[in-house]
Amino acid sequence: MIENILQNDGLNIALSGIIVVFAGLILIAVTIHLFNKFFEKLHRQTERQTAPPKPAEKQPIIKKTIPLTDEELVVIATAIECYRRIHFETLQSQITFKHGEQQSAWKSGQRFGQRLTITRKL
Amino acid sequence: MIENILQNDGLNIALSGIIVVFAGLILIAVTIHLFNKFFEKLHRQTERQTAPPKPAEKQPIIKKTIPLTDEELVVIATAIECYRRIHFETLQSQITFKHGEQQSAWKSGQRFGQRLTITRKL
Amino acid sequence: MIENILQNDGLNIALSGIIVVFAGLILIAVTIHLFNKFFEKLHRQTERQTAPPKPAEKQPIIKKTIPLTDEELVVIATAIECYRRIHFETLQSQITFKHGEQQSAWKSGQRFGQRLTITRKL
Amino acid sequence: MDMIIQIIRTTGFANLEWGNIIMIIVGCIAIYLAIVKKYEPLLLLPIGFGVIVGNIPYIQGLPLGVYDTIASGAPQNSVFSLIYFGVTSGIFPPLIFLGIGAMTDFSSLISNPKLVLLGAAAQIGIFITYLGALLLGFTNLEAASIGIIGGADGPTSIFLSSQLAPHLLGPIAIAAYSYMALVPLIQPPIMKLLTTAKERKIRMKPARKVTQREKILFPIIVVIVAALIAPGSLPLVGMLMLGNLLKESGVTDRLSKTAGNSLLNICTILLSFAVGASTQATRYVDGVNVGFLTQKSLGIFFLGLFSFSIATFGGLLFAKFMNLFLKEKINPLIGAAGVSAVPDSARVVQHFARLYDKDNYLLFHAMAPNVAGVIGSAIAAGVFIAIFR
Amino acid sequence: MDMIIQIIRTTGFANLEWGNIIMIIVGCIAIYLAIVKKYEPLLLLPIGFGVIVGNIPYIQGLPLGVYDTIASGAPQNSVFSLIYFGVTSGIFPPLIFLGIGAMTDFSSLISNPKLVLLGAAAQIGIFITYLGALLLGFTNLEAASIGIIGGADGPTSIFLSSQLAPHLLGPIAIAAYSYMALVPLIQPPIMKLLTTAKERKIRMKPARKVTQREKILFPIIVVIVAALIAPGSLPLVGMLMLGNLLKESGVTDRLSKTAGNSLLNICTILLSFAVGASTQATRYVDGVNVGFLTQKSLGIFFLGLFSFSIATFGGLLFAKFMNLFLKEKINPLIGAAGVSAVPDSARVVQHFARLYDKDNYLLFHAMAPNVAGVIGSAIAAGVFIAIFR
Amino acid sequence: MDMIIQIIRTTGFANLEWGNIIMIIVGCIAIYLAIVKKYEPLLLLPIGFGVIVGNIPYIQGLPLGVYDTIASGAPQNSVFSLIYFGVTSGIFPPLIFLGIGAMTDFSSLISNPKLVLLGAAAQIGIFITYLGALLLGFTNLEAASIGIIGGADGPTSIFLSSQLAPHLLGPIAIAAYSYMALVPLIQPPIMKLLTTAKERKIRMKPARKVTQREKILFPIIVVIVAALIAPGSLPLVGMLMLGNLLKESGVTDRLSKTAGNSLLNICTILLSFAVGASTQATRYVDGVNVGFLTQKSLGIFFLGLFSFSIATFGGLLFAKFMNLFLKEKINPLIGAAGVSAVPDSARVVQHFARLYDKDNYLLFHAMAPNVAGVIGSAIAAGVFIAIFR
Ligand code: NA
Ligand code: NA
Ligand code: NA
Repeated sequence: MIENILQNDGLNIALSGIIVVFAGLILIAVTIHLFNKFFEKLHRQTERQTAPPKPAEKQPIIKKTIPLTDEELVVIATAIECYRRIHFETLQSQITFKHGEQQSAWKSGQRFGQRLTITRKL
Repeated sequence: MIENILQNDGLNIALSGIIVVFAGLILIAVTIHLFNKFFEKLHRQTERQTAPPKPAEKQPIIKKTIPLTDEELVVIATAIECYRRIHFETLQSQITFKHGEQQSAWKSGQRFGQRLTITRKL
Repeated sequence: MIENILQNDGLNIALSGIIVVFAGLILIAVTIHLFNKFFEKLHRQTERQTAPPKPAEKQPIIKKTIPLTDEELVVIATAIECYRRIHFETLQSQITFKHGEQQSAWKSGQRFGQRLTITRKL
Repeated sequence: MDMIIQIIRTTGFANLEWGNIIMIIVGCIAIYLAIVKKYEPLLLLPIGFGVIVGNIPYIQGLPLGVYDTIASGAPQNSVFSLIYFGVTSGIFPPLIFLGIGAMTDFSSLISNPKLVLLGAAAQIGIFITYLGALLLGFTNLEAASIGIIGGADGPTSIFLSSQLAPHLLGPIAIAAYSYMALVPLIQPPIMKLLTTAKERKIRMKPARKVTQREKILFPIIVVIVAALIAPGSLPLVGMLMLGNLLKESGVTDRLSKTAGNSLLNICTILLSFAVGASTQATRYVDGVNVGFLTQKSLGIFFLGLFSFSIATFGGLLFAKFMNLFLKEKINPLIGAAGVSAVPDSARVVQHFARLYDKDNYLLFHAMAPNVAGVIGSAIAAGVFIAIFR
Repeated sequence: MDMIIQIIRTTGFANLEWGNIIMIIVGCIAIYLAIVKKYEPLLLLPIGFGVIVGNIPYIQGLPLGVYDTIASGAPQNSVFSLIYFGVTSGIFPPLIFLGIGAMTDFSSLISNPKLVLLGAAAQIGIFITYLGALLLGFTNLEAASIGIIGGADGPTSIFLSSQLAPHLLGPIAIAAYSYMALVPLIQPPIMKLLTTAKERKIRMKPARKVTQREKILFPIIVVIVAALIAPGSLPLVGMLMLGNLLKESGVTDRLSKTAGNSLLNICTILLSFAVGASTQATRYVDGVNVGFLTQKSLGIFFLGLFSFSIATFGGLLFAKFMNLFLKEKINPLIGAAGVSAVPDSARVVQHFARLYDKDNYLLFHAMAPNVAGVIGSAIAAGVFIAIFR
Repeated sequence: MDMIIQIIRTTGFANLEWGNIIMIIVGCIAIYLAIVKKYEPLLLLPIGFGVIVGNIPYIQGLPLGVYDTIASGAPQNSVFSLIYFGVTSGIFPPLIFLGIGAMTDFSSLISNPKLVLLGAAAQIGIFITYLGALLLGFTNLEAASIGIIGGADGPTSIFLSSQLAPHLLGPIAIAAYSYMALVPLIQPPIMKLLTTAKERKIRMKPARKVTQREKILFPIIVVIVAALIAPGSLPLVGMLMLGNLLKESGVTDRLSKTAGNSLLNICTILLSFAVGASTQATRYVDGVNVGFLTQKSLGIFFLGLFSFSIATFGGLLFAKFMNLFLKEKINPLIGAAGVSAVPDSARVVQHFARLYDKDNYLLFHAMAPNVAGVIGSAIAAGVFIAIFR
């Protein structure tokens, strides 16, 4: 049925298709790369003038308002971690991971903000 | 283009419109006011006879079932407050408030029942 | 208006209907019963050969990773229970139960996995 | 000045009729019962509010009410008609069943399959009421939709009415939900009448624990068997069992939680509100008043009460009948739970039994006929669909 | 080779026009403002992204954009047109109001009902802008839709436009949301102009506590009264108050949480995105350019700013007028909150007042006219619908 | 008696064919694999259940199945056909992509953009399979839809089929999801075949940390570039990137959570179930059997496996090809992740590499071609739409 390919202009379509896919993804890669370079440069310039206030903003409000001893923090973090594992972990891991337990970028799921560094000490 | 207004009966429509808006809102205000008066009166009458059992029902079930020392409560409340801030606060505050932190009626969001008086002591 | 029943073949329809309902439910009951028997038999056979690894998998991951003293567990469980009651209980109980508090199979709601045995000690 | 008069003519005040006022009061009563008496608040509250909204009169031509569609001559499909489409098209009830399935534990039924018979027996209420409705002069399609009220299951009633008699959907749905809310008042007298004090005190053996495997197999078996017997029950039973499988499988928690929470709640709000808003006091189609305040609605409410009673009779008597053959007697009270009205009628059974033996806990046992009744009335609906479609 | 050329002809590059580039930049600016300036991010972010998506050009015949429906000659209804249907059919705004109602506390208004007058007064902006739009040559339906921008309420504006002037929906919605985001810049100068330093320092008595019963009665009263006065406001007011009743009843938490969370968020994403995607720079219908980059849009943006200003004037002046009669003076600044733009304009009032007396907390008091303004503009929309439908 | 016979004629038992029984068993196997083997349970479970439901036979005329619409001659649109409309109209896949975007972290790709080439190379599987399908005698539209299986991306496959070859949607969707579940079995042999032991041990430098600004810019850049190159990819890429922007912006958490949770789950349940229910064993349209159990489906399953293999070949070989030019060699195994099947194929890469060097963690690196593959196949779908629409 090779004529089915020829009649339908199949080779042309396939070739053009893969070219467009490559073109699109390369263009994306290049644009990202250029923006990265640009901001890196910008960053180096602004770095000399001022300390970045952004991380402070990202920090949860906890530090501002609740002074706690380390032990208290451990207890609290344990409770949270424990709670999280019961209610969220299964959920989370089932979304994307089906066969394993190991940590990964995909699984890190920072969108829920549930990974406090402190819990890792446990 | 003043004739566009005249042709379209614009002045009449605008005037009628604002009148209806005022009428509607005033009627709402009056009705609320009357009901308030009515219930106030009713309340004063019933007050003499019986203590209201409603607040007890509204109270979370905690008190009934878990006897706790103050320290335990503080620890627990801290954990909850901490958890809440991590997972809910950002969400909450972004719904309605965009430029500030101060407490307000609008922000109080009692619909989630997350504001225990005890956490305020911290 | 008895003729309305006759004209519409009502008796026949009603009789056939109840028969189908019974047939369907009995068939379901029988099938369940047969499967139960089958698996019971299977279970008894396999039991002699190997210990079931499934419960281990069902267990939450807690045990694997967080060694805790009993007191800590009580504190944590209290926090969780407390949190749960505030945020989930009302919800839960309103879904299915409207007039009571007692525990039941219907209410047990294991789908949220919120009932740790340990919390029952409190 | 003309303008003001024209606007006044469009206000509700100018078009208000007595029927509307009565219905608005009915809506307020429903809200009162939902909030103060806690009668099925998740349904009666939005229904009551919908009744109020649906009885605000407006000048003809404005596309506002649930019946104002392009098909019915309105300039455009009103917002409420789009919501009501979810009811009339029959899509909300199966989605609600999906959510209910994702929250229901069928353990009781699995551990004691013979109790499904009670769930079957109570469906006699459906078919006798169907005959009763024919007697009162309703058409075949109407009678079937009215009969299903005896199934004591809101989504099933609404689904069947939407398929067979959409013009009666409002009163049927409201009758179904009202009597479900009133189960604690309707059933006890009948229980008292039909059981002896000794029977009421029968205790039942604790049920065996059901394995996860059985729980997973259950929805698959039910859907295959029920749908083969009565394919018309597929939308309801299929979705109910899909939800249950999502729950019991243990690998799709994420899906079952959403089905039993967001999806169920969204559909519940929209369905209840739209059903409420469909109860315009008077409404003329081709010159005939097909509104809520007609004799037909009265007949439906009467038949609804009748069907709940017959269903309770059926379940109780069949339980007594079963006891003639069983070595291990069952408490006949749990037969009353066969009407569905999950989980209220099961709770009524428990409560009633404890009046006579305060340590007799029947709730778990009563859940078996209770959920079997849900499947039973879905099959009954399927039979009606097969016959009348 | 032909194939490559044909494909290139279908790429966006081949069809890109200056208008598209400008709009894509506009979309990026909206996203920038949403993220960096935090201006109404929940709306401006998806709108901005939608503007970008809507201005990617494509060869005619592909069913991609929000306007590509079978009715408009496309081979099939595009995915985006299905989403946009939720906007043009008017269903998203009431569902959003359902969610907003489930999150809004009307205590302030209930405890001090006379402040609703301020919410009424600010709606003067709607009607004067309506006249202004007529002056600029817009048709009656268009003028009404443009006027409603002065209501400072996104869903209301979108709902009215979808019913009266769907072809202007894009610019009207974006003008409304933009100016709502810019309320902190628009209002203070007017406040300064119209109030004396002494007035700004007026403190108001703490409001009394409102009982749950009052909170429950409120939505029922509002829906009955508002809808009787202006039945056209039913979809908006009805849903807003249903949401609020679900919240305040205390027995339907489950429903109010979903309404104020999942349902609200889903509708917000889809509505904002679709509104953004409807802003194609140029678009020809019957040979006439009805795209976004036309003089009409310019006029709408000008009138929108005008209407926000007039509304602020109206609220402030009426507060001063009320003070002529009141024993207990109100702080006239809270009149500015009558424009709605909940809760931004109330916060602007608080912030402005504290510049002159840092212990003067007006936020709670300003919420009363603020939420009254929402109801007021919904009634205004209802009036327009009653007149023009 | 006649009645009983008539009812029996409507039961599934009376209409059951061998094909149905086979398909019901297939459905059970899918459920078994989902629960016991944990193969893509979120999809295979509802699909399997849908297959069972879709193969319960019923008498013609009852509006029950996904194909029973008024347009196809049924007395009314069945409930399942309304759900299936979300599939055939193409709206579910983009909404699912919205949710996936709201859960996906593109850091890996942003930190090492050159790896997108691997995601592009693996799409060769799509186009070669397209040719293969033409060879087997499929039409152009069918061949394109079958080819896209090689994109290893469920929503993309379903979207393209819904636009080009809706009659093949069932087998294409099920082939796509089945092979995605089987990626851990399909890919390792090919990896073994094409790489040397030395290559498999290549370690890659830890990636640099990506700033939030880059993460925010990423979705905007991707949507503009991808849609300009292939406007037909807008529904998929646009929604994927909208979801990602909602996530990364940091100001719309509320929206991204709902998109990635409730909305995603609802669409997943309904889409999977409806796709499953569309696999009726035999179904006649104009006298031609277009059911699931036909030679065509067999061809599709064969071509699907072929396309997954070719895609893996493509990715691996291109990685080796890139190494000819790169100073810092990449581990060619990560090329296999270019097929998409997120995140399974990336995990397969990691697992396979660790067999040879247990401290070699490639997962993060493999995510770059993995997510690039998603964008790549969406672009490929866009090209097909541009050519064939
Ligand atoms: Na029932
Ligand atoms: Na307003
Ligand atoms: Na791919």
